[in-house]
Order: sequence, then C-alpha cells, then structure tokens
Amino acid sequence: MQILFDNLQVLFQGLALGSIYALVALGFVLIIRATNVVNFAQGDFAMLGAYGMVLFFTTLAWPYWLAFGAALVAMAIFGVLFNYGVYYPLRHRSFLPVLISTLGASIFLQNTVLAVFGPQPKPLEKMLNTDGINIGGIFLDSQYLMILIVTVALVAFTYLFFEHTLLGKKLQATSQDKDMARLLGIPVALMISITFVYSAVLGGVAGVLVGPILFVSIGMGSIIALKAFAATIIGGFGDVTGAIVGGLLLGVIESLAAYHISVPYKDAYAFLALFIFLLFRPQGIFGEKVSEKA
Amino acid sequence: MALLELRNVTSHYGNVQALKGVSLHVEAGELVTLLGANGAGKSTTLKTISGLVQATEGDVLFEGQSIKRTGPEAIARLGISHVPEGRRIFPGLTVRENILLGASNRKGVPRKQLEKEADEKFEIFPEIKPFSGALGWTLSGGQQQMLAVARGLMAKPKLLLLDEPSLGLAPLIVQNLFATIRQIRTGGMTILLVEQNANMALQVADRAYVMETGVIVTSGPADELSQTEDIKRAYLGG
Amino acid sequence: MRTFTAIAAVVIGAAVHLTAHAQDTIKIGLVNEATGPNAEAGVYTHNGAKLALEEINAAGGVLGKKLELKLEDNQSTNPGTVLAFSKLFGEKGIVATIGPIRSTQVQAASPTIKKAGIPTMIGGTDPSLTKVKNRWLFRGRPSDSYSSKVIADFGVNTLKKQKWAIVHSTDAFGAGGMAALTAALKEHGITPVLVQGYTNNSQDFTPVVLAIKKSGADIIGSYMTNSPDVGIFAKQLRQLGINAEWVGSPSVVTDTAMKLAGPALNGVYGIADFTPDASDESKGYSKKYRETYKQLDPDVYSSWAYDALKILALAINTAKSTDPEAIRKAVVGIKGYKGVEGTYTFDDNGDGLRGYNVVKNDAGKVSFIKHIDFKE
Amino acid sequence: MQRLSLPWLIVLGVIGLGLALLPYQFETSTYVVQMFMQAVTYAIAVLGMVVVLGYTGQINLAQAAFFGFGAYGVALGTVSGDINFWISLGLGVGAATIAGLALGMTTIRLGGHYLAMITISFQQIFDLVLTNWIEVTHGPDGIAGIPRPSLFGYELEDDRAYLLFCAIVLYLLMFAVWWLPNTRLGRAMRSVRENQLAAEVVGVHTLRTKVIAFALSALLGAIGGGLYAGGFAYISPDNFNFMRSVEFLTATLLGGAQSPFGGVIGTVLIVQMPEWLKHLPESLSFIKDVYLAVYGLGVILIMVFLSEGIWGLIKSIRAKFVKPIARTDTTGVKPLDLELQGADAPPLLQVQGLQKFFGGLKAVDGIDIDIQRGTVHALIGPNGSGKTTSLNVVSGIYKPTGGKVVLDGEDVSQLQPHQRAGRGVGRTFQNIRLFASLSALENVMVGAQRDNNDVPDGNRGLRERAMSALDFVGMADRAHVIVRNLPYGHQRLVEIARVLAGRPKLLLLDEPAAGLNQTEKGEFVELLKRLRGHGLTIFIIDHDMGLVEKVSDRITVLNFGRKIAEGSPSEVLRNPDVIAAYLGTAGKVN
Repeated sequence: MQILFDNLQVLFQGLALGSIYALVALGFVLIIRATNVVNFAQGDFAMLGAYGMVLFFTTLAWPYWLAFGAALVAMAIFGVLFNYGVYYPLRHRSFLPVLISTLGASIFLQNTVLAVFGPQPKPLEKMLNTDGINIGGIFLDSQYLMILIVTVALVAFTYLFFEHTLLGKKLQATSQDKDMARLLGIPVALMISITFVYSAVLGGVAGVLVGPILFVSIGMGSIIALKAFAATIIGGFGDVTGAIVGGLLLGVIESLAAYHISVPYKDAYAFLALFIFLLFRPQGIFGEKVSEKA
Repeated sequence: MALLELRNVTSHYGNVQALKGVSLHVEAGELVTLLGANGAGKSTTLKTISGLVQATEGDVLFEGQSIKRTGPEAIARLGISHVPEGRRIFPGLTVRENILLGASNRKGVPRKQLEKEADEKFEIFPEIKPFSGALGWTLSGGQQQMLAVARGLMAKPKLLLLDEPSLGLAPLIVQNLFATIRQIRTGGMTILLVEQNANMALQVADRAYVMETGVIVTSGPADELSQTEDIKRAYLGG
Repeated sequence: MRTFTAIAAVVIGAAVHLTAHAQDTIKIGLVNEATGPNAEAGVYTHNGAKLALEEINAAGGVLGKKLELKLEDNQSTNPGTVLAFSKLFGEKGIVATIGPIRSTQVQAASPTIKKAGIPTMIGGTDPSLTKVKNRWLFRGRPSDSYSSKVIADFGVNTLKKQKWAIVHSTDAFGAGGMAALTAALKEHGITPVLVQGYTNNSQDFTPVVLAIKKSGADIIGSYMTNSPDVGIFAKQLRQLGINAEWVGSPSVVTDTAMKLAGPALNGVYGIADFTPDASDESKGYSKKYRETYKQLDPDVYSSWAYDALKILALAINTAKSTDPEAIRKAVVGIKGYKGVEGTYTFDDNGDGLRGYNVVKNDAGKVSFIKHIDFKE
Repeated sequence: MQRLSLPWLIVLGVIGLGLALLPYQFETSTYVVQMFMQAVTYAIAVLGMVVVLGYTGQINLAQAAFFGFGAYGVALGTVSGDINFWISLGLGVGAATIAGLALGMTTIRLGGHYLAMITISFQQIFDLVLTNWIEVTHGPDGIAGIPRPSLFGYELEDDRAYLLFCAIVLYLLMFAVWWLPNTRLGRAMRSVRENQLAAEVVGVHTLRTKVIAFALSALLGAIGGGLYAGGFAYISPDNFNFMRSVEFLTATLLGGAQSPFGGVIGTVLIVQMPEWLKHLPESLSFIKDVYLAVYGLGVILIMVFLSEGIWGLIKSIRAKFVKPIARTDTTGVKPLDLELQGADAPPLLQVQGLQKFFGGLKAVDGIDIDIQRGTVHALIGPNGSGKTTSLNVVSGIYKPTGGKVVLDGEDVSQLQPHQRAGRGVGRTFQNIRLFASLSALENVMVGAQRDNNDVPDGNRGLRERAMSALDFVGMADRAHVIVRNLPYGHQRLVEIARVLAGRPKLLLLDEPAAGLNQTEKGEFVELLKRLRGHGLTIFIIDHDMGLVEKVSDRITVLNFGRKIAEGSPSEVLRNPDVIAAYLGTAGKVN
C-alpha cells in the first residue's frame, strides 16, 4: 500500500514538474512556429519573469496580483526588445546564426541580472496562502496544483487562439512564408513581435510559478529550458499539443526513473528518452512526417 | 491617369542590376502582359511594383501616388495583389485558410463576410472546392496555382499581378487557367500578367510589353505583336 | 600566416598589459568566483578579505608597506582558476595568494601553484588537497575529515542516534564528504541505513525523501553543495512528514539556505567553521562585518578569507621577508593563533584547524551549540 | 579556394614556424603561455568543427565531449593506467572517433534542429557520466598530475617546448584541413552541405560522408583534448560541458566556418575576449563586473554583423583587389567520351507494376514502362499524375510501395540513390539542384567521382573528365564561375554536364526545358539529339509538347497514377483520351 502511495506521490511530482517543462516548451513551440528558430534564451524568459516578481513583490512590496501583472507587462515589453535585438536583424538568415544569437542573449541576460540582483538565490511567495493538502499520505503542494491548473488554462487558450482565430492563422502564415505574408498585407514585423511578446509572457508566467519551488536564481531557466526543448522534440517539433504531452511525459519518466532506478542519473533519463525518440520516431509523438516532394 | 505607371525604374536584385530604366503603364480595366526570356527582369519588375524589391532610380506610381518607398504590406493595403511565381501557398494551412488570409490587407471586414467571399471563390475555382479542408502542400501544381489566384482575388485588388501562372503546368491546365484569367478580366479586374508562354498570354491580353535583359524592347497591342515576325520567332516558337 | 600574426598580436598586447605597476605595495592575489554559477560565494569572500585588508593597513600594513589585494575572477570554473592563478603569478610582486573555496578548483590549480612556488591559502576542504606533495598550500579551514568526525560525534554521542541516512551531492565535495562520514560512522560501529546521492540543481527531491522514509532512518547526515538544493530538499522532507534529526555540512546553516527554506530548516543542526557567537574574536568580527555590509550577515565564505589574509600578513611580518620559502616557514610555524574561525595551529601539511562548531537553526536564527575539536 | 604552389607552401611553412617559435623570442609569463596553450588546443578542436559544420554543413554541439574523450584518454591512460602518453592519446582519439562514427550514424534520419538536439543530448550524457561514474572518471574531482610526453627522446616538460609542439601539430592539421575540400572526400562533403538530395542522386554516399565528417571532427576534437590534458596537467568534467561546446561553435562561426584559418582566428579571439575586457581602463571598470554580459552581447553582434565570420570579411576585402577568373582556358580539353560498354540486351530500364503510396494517396498505382537502349522516352501527364514520383522511385529517392525497378537486368528497387548512380543512373531536377557555392567545375567533378566511373584516379583525371563534360554542353569557358552567379539557362547546362561527367547509362530529365526561352529550348533540343546520337538512353518529363514531339521516340502518358497511353509521338498526341485528360486544344485559350 505504502509503495502505491509513494508511486502516486512520485507521479504527481513528475506531472507537476512536467507541466513546467510543458509551459516553457509551449513558448519554444510558438517561436519555432513563427520564426523556424529555436530560442535558446527561452529558459531565461522564465528567469526574468521570476526576477520581475522579486522586484515588484519582494522588493517594492506591491500586492501579489498587481506585482504579477506588472511582471507580465514587463515581460511583454521585453519580448518586443528581444525580437528587435536578437532575432529581427537575423530574420533572413539560416537557423544557425539565430540559434547562436539566442545563446548569446542567454549569456547576456543571465549576467546582466547577476549584476543587478546579485548572485544570491531568492525565495518567492506562493500563489496561494496555503502549503498544500494531504490526501492519505500523498502531499499535494498548493503551488504544484496551481502550476497544473495554470498550464491547462494557458494551453487551452493558446490552442483556441492559434487554431480558431484569423490572427492565429496570420501568425502561422508568417512563420511559413514571410515574403508571401507581406504580399498579402500581413504586417510581418508585428506578427513576429506578437509571438515574442506572447512567448515572453508565457515564460514569465512559468518563472513566477516555479519561483516558489525552485527559488529564483540566475540559472533557474537553463535547467528547465533544456528539458523543455527535449519535450518539444519528443512531442513533435513545433507541435503545440506535442509540447504539452512531451513535457508531461518527460517529467513523469524522469521522476519515476529517478525513484526506481537511480537519483544521480535523473537528468540522463530525459536525454536517453530523447535519444530513443530521435532514433525511432524523429517526428515525435504528434509530428507529421512531411516527405519532401522532390 | 494610368492606374499604374513605372517611370524609368532601375533596380537591383542582389548585386545584379535587374532593371535598367523600365517604363510602362497599365490603365484601369486593362490586361497587360509582360513577355520575355528567363532572367529578362520580368519577375523583378513585379517585385519592384509590390515592394519586395526597392527601385534605386525612377519612380513607381499607383493611382498617381509614388509607392517607390512603400513597403509590401502597405502596397497590398493600397490594392495591389501580387500572385508570385511558384504559387507560394502556405503549406501548413488549409486551402480555406489560405484563401481567407488573402483578405489580410482589408481592415475591419467581419469574419462572416470573409467566409462568404471564400465560398464565392470556390465557385470560380471549382477544382479546389473538394480540398477546402486539406493542407496547402498536398495540392497538385495546377490546384495550387488556382488557389494562389483565388487567394490573390480575396484582396479585392485594384490591380492583380500574376507572375508566371502557367509555369510547370500541363497544357490542359494551362488552357483552363487562361480561360479563368480571361473570365476574371471580363469581370473588370485590371491585370498585369508576366508570362513565358507568350502564345497563351497574347491571346488574352489587350497590350503587351517585351523585355530583354532589364529593358523594354517592344510594346504594343497584343494582336499586333503576335503578328510581328521577330516576336513570332523569338517567343512563339514559330 | 595571418593566424599567427593574430596570435602574435595577442601576445604582445597581453605582455604590455602585464608590466605596468611600480612596487610600492605588497600584493596578495585573491582568486575567487566573481562571476558564474557560484558568484554568490565570491562576493562574500571578497567582502571578508577586504575587511581584513582594511584592518591590516590601518595597523600599519606589512613590512612597513601597504598591503594590496589583487582580485582575479575564475568564472567559477576549473580552467578559469588555472588561468587566474597563472595570471596572478605572471604579475610582478605577488608574494602570496588566496585561492578558491572549492576543492576541485584548488585541485586544478595545484600544479600551477606548485610550479610557481607561491604560498597560497586555500578554502577547499577535501582532505587530500594539502597532502598531494604540494608544500605551498595552506588550508584556512578545517578539512572534511574533521567535519565528518564532528557530524558523527555529535549525532551519535550528543543526539544518541544510530540509524543514519547520508544525503550527498555527487560532486567532489559531496562525494568526498559522504566517504568521510561513512568512515567516521564506522569508527562508532555504525553502518548507514541509506546512502543517497543526487546531482546539483535537482528540481525535485521526492525520490530522495521517499528513500529516506523507506529506510526508517532517525537521523540524516548531509553533504549538500548548493543552497537551493538544501531549500527544496528541506521543504519536501517536511511536507512528506519526515521529522528525523538532521546534521549537515555548513550549507544547511548558510544565510541563503535558511532564507530559502524558511521554517522547513528549523531545528536542523549544522556544522560551521564560523559561527558569529562562538568566540570573542568571531563576535568582534561579526559586529564589524554587519556594520560594513549592511544587508549581509557574516558567514564562512567571508570569515575564512578574513582569517586567510590575516594569517598571510602575520606570516610575512614574522618572516620579515616576502621570500616564499620564508613565508612558508612562518605559516607552518603559527601555533595557537586565535582567528575568527577558531584557533589555528599549523602542521607541516599546511592544515591549521581541526574542529568545527555545531550550531542549530532556531527558527531562522543560528545559535551556537558547542565546539568540537580533535587533536589529530 | 585556390591551390598554392610548392614554393609558396615552403615560405608559409617557414613563416608559420617562425611565429610558432614566438614564445621563445621574448620573456613570457606562465599566464601568457597557458593562454596560448588553451588557444592552440581549442583551435585543434575547432578545426573539427570546420570539417563537420563548415564543410559538411552538419551542426555539432558535442565537440566538447570529443575534446573530453581525448583529454580523459590521456588522463586515465597516463595517471590511472600508467600507460605511455602517446598510446593513451591514441586510445582517447580512437574512442572519440568511434563515438563520432556513432553520432554520425544518427544523421541517417536527422538534420538541422534535430541533429542539434541529439548532439546536445550526447553532450549532456557524456557530462553526466564523467560526473557520476566516479570509479573510472574520478567524478567531479577530476584527474590531476597528468604528465607531459617525450618526443623522440626529447622531453616536452617545459611549457614553451610543449606549446611549440602543440602549435606545430595545430599548424600541420590546419594545412590538412585546408587541403581537404579539394579532395574527393572534401568535394563530397561540400556537396552534402550544399544540397544533400542532389549529392546523393549524383552518386555521393551522403551518409558515409556525414559519418566520416563526424568521425574526423571527433578525431580532431580528441587530439586537441589530449594535448590540452597534457598542457594543463589537470582536467575535470567542467572543462568538457555544454558551454564549452557552445564556445567551440561560436569560435567556428566567429572566425568563419568554412576555413581552418578562420576557425583558428575565431578561437584565439574567443579565448582572448574575456581577458581583454578585464583590461579595460579604470573609468570603464564597471564593465569588468558585467564582462560576461558584454561577451554575450558580443556574440549577438558577431552574428548580426559578421555573417561569414572574420575570414569571410578578409575574403571579401581580398575579392575587391583580386579579379576572379572570368574565362577558363579551354585549350587541350578532350572531347567527352560517353560510349558505354554493355550488352545490347533488351530494355535498359524496366519498370514493373510500380506502386508508390503516400499514406492514403496513391501517387503511382501500378505502372509498367520499358525503356529501350539508345532511345528518348518521354513521360507526360497532368500535374499530380505521378510523373515526378515515378522518376523519384526510379532514381531511388523513394522506395516503391510495390513493384520493381530493373536496370540492365538487375533489380535495383531497394538500392539507395547513390548506389543507382554508381550503376549509371543520372538525373536532373525540375528546380535545378546545383551545389550553389561551388564552381561549375567542382559541381561537375562531383558528378565525375561517382562509383564505378571509368575515370583515372586522382584530381587530374576527374578534372579532365569534368572539363570534357562542360565543353560538351558549351560551358567549359565558365568552369571557374561559382554556379550561384550563373544565369538560369547556364545552370541548367551545368546540371546536365554534372550528370554526363558520370557517364550515365540512363539519363533522367525532370522538366529540363521549364523556364527556358524559345532560343534556349531550340539549343536544348539540339543537345538532346546529340546525346541520343552518342547512344545515351534518356527518360524525360516535360510539359512542352513541341519539344517532346521533336525529341522523343516513345511517349508514356500518366493520369491519376496510372498509364493511360503509350506509343510513338504521333500516336499518343492524337489519342483522344490523352487530349481529354492532358492536351486539350493545345495552345488555344478555351
């Protein structure tokens, strides 16, 4: 019985952790779809969001939800800056220079934050005023529950937005053929900015959500981002549903394997899973195999 | 006043000077075709009109206003719809979505109205109607070309630019396509058509320009040109 | 070749930069983690050293000259550490250096230090560091062989616990500590019921906590490196209802760890080479530190560097020379020097301290429990 | 890239040696020497990146892992195993090469972002193993006391002697890497980078080429790593983590990925940049605190403003002063030999019951075509009728769902495209697929180096064959022009020359006349007739019925993936089914 409970506990943690990956993965996917580029600074979006919360809530002592809103507005502005500073000048180039540019941005952001906020990791308040609930020996942390709920809500919103609005379709069109989109009168620069803004806000939300659990530190985003990226590939490169399922799957695999096999190799399981996927199903769970019509 | 006028336009494509002083005009309601060999600068002329390529010298006037320094998005909003070479269908969107996005240059049109117009387009191009929900990349070349024109028409343009619509299409499809182009022109649309298939183009056009290495070498009414010996030999394969 | 011209230009450029200063001060190098993942510690270390520097210079400096601190960043990496030392040794007039607090970094730089023959105070606590045939390393902190002995002694003799679970990070510090603690417990005739490693920056400790639960341990001995890891572990440990005693390496009672973990770390014992209220010296130091750096509390990162610089200054003054061999002789000759971390008596290996304070987290306040010292 | 004559090589060698001896020429501190040691050993690893990324176009974010293989080989061998330095280095390099081969194998399916991710995964797992497999790797403690080797009895213990040795190794490897692009392998690599599909179809074993590229990259990385271990005497896992791989990548791109010289320059700058920032004057000293941030900013600026890297900048400056060869001397070019030995057995190509389905779409649904030797056989039909798909199955790009492709009596249905090219199947593409940044001559040489082609070994034979082929299509005097800069019609001709250089038995042409004007079409018809005159068998798709009628002996018509007619041009073009489905009232707008 205890073993069952322990497994359930591990499963819950895995799902919660997985939904953090999923949230960051979603940000990845949006940018991939808009620009065909993997944003290696995606994890740092989460880091920035969390530091925004530290600034507005901890330092300036604004009310929680006001601070939350302010952090997200700051992230939105940052998204525009990021687009014009890191991506836009390189939009006509292949994926590689852009990828390196985002890596450079990651180094820049982490060290800038380090210079401003100092190196000490910082605690952050939970979203709800309760520690969590205990169901028959399984402890459900309130913040983890919030992560699950917010992730589901954001995913649903994103899906509806992309699949059922013309704006969403315009964003997709922009990602598929920029020049054609311009010829149709779609304001491409604006579309890309919107994507970066949305992606930055999503990252910010992820940061504020995980801040209370992993604490707010310079490197907090990098760890999550690599896993989230793995999740996007496992789910199917550039696929929204795939990113979510991939993230959750990765979280669960990691937690269960850590519990049942060995803790120190925890990170290796994620990458092994990725390896296996890449070798045997490179298009991911939901990816379509688009064969080249030569 | 001509609807579109190019005055001595020079432009560069990469490092190559593609246009060397091109002047032409299109009157409202006309179907004008621009003929010439590969690399003569026909596509660059269209790109210069729609803003994808910037003219370095000369001027481009649309309804009397210079659009030389205007970006492609803004030009699309002025009412020029460019159906580029190679169709450029959005591969990951459905046929219907592709058509709907054709109206991106029109502000404030309700979704319902757009859906209705899309249905009308399916009436003009019945070949693609059955594929309404299919993704763009799954269509054949001919179907993609129909879709591209349908999408171009969704812009409700004052001027439609068609670039090599017949390229890579089977003869029968080419005939159907040109029949459709004639039909659209009869409906009152102003069209500037770039073609290599001079034979077909001259059959539907009112006037024609012939281009060689970045300059206009001949122009005149289509039926006159199609009788000229030089043209026959160089472009009509006779 | 353009390539080599470029390289040549670089050499010349670098050489020009290295030859500027006149020798009107006595210079001591400080290699620390100013940037990178461990930059947190770097700031504190610098703070401590600066405090010592001010005091030494206020008291007349060394050998009649002002003491100067040359800071060199190692970017928190091993190669960075090697380069940082090389650079310091390349400068004219560096008579001694203070090295990093991380054992791996010390290990990386050890050959360079040995080759240069410059007396170097180190903060790495891996016992082997001072015994690797490098006579130029002196440890300004007690080594892990003592920390594990103190943890075992306190847990077994004071807390009277027998069922031990050891939790450790898999890095050098954690793995070394785990081995030493296992050995120390063996001397008490105890085999731990669980030895559990984890990698640094783990996001979830549930498997670790569940393993502890299953093992039925009534005391946890820990060697954890990073404060956030301590914080996450502590929270999950308490959330899943484990109330075993916990005696940990210094990381469990750092200011940062306690801030992050909040009440989850209440009642936890830690060992500390530095505790503000352990002695008169440490009390005086703490007062001064708090006055100087308003927001911060003194901790081991600052205190060891404070002591290290003071010891070097003392040795140079005793040796009446900046000759490396003379300084070395003076350092190992120090007996019974009362520093803020404890009383230093150096042996020929270069080890000066042989004991730790045991402290307890009393609702966010560190209180001094006892000092445990070993003879050898 | 141009050849240097031998005297020049000697002069450069002497200059290089002189500069390598620079550390001996004046007083240098340990710091400077170690900085050099880092730059030199990193640069060797970056040479590997030049091969895999610059030449072959495959992204590799695991170079630090290969670097680590070499370093740990040396460290474990000498310290734990008490083995000689060189043998340890060999073991490390060997292990790295095997790992490189394995990683290269994954490119069978993956490219682009996927390859980026799989190499990152490899890198991460390598890092975790180094950290956690403590019994072998000593874990995060790392390994100290790594000795330096002796060479022919000469001890390299002294810093400067060892650095000199490393510099010489770098110098030699740099020349080897510089030499590589103009070898068979190097051309194959570059063709893979430019257009993998075309390379495969032309006869390049693309998978093998990519695997070799990864193996070479690993090998160079490991040599660099091994020398690094000897240089610093201590290694630990954090020397070989992901960030180091990023550093190698950045260095490669900064310098210019396509040149070893660029790679080395890039490395020196990357190693130096943080150090220079530390030397800022006092007034700017606040930058010291954020120099890693400035470094990150620098990386972005490099990407934005130096797209071809520093070497690209140097080359573009050089291009302003040195005029490219406009016309190639064509004296002494031999006529193209297209004669084929081979039985005149019945049909050269037999397509039997061929099927190709994509999911539910039956693109080709059971067609039979026999192509007789020495004839021109045309395949026509509406768009989407399965013409290009059929051609793709014949050339091996697709595997058939059902049916067989028999070439010269041999069932080739399951062979890879390059294997078919090796048996004499050549093709061109609807949308020209040339190796854009290679010269016309190099493009055609890639075609000439297919397996089983009867060409004398070595570059000279390939070059002669290629010049003959270019001459055949009338492009010999443009041989040294980068094909990207050629007009469309000329590109088409180069693509045909590329196939002809491979002495094909069967030539597959996919809409070769699309986009040609009437004059060009006329010339093209003449070319086809000449080819048929040489006894070549041609299978052609085109929509221009005038052209098809003029050149073909036989026509097959497809509709909806099935054959609806076959016969001589006059029969087929009058067939009412064909007119209804395809031709219509040719040339008239309805």
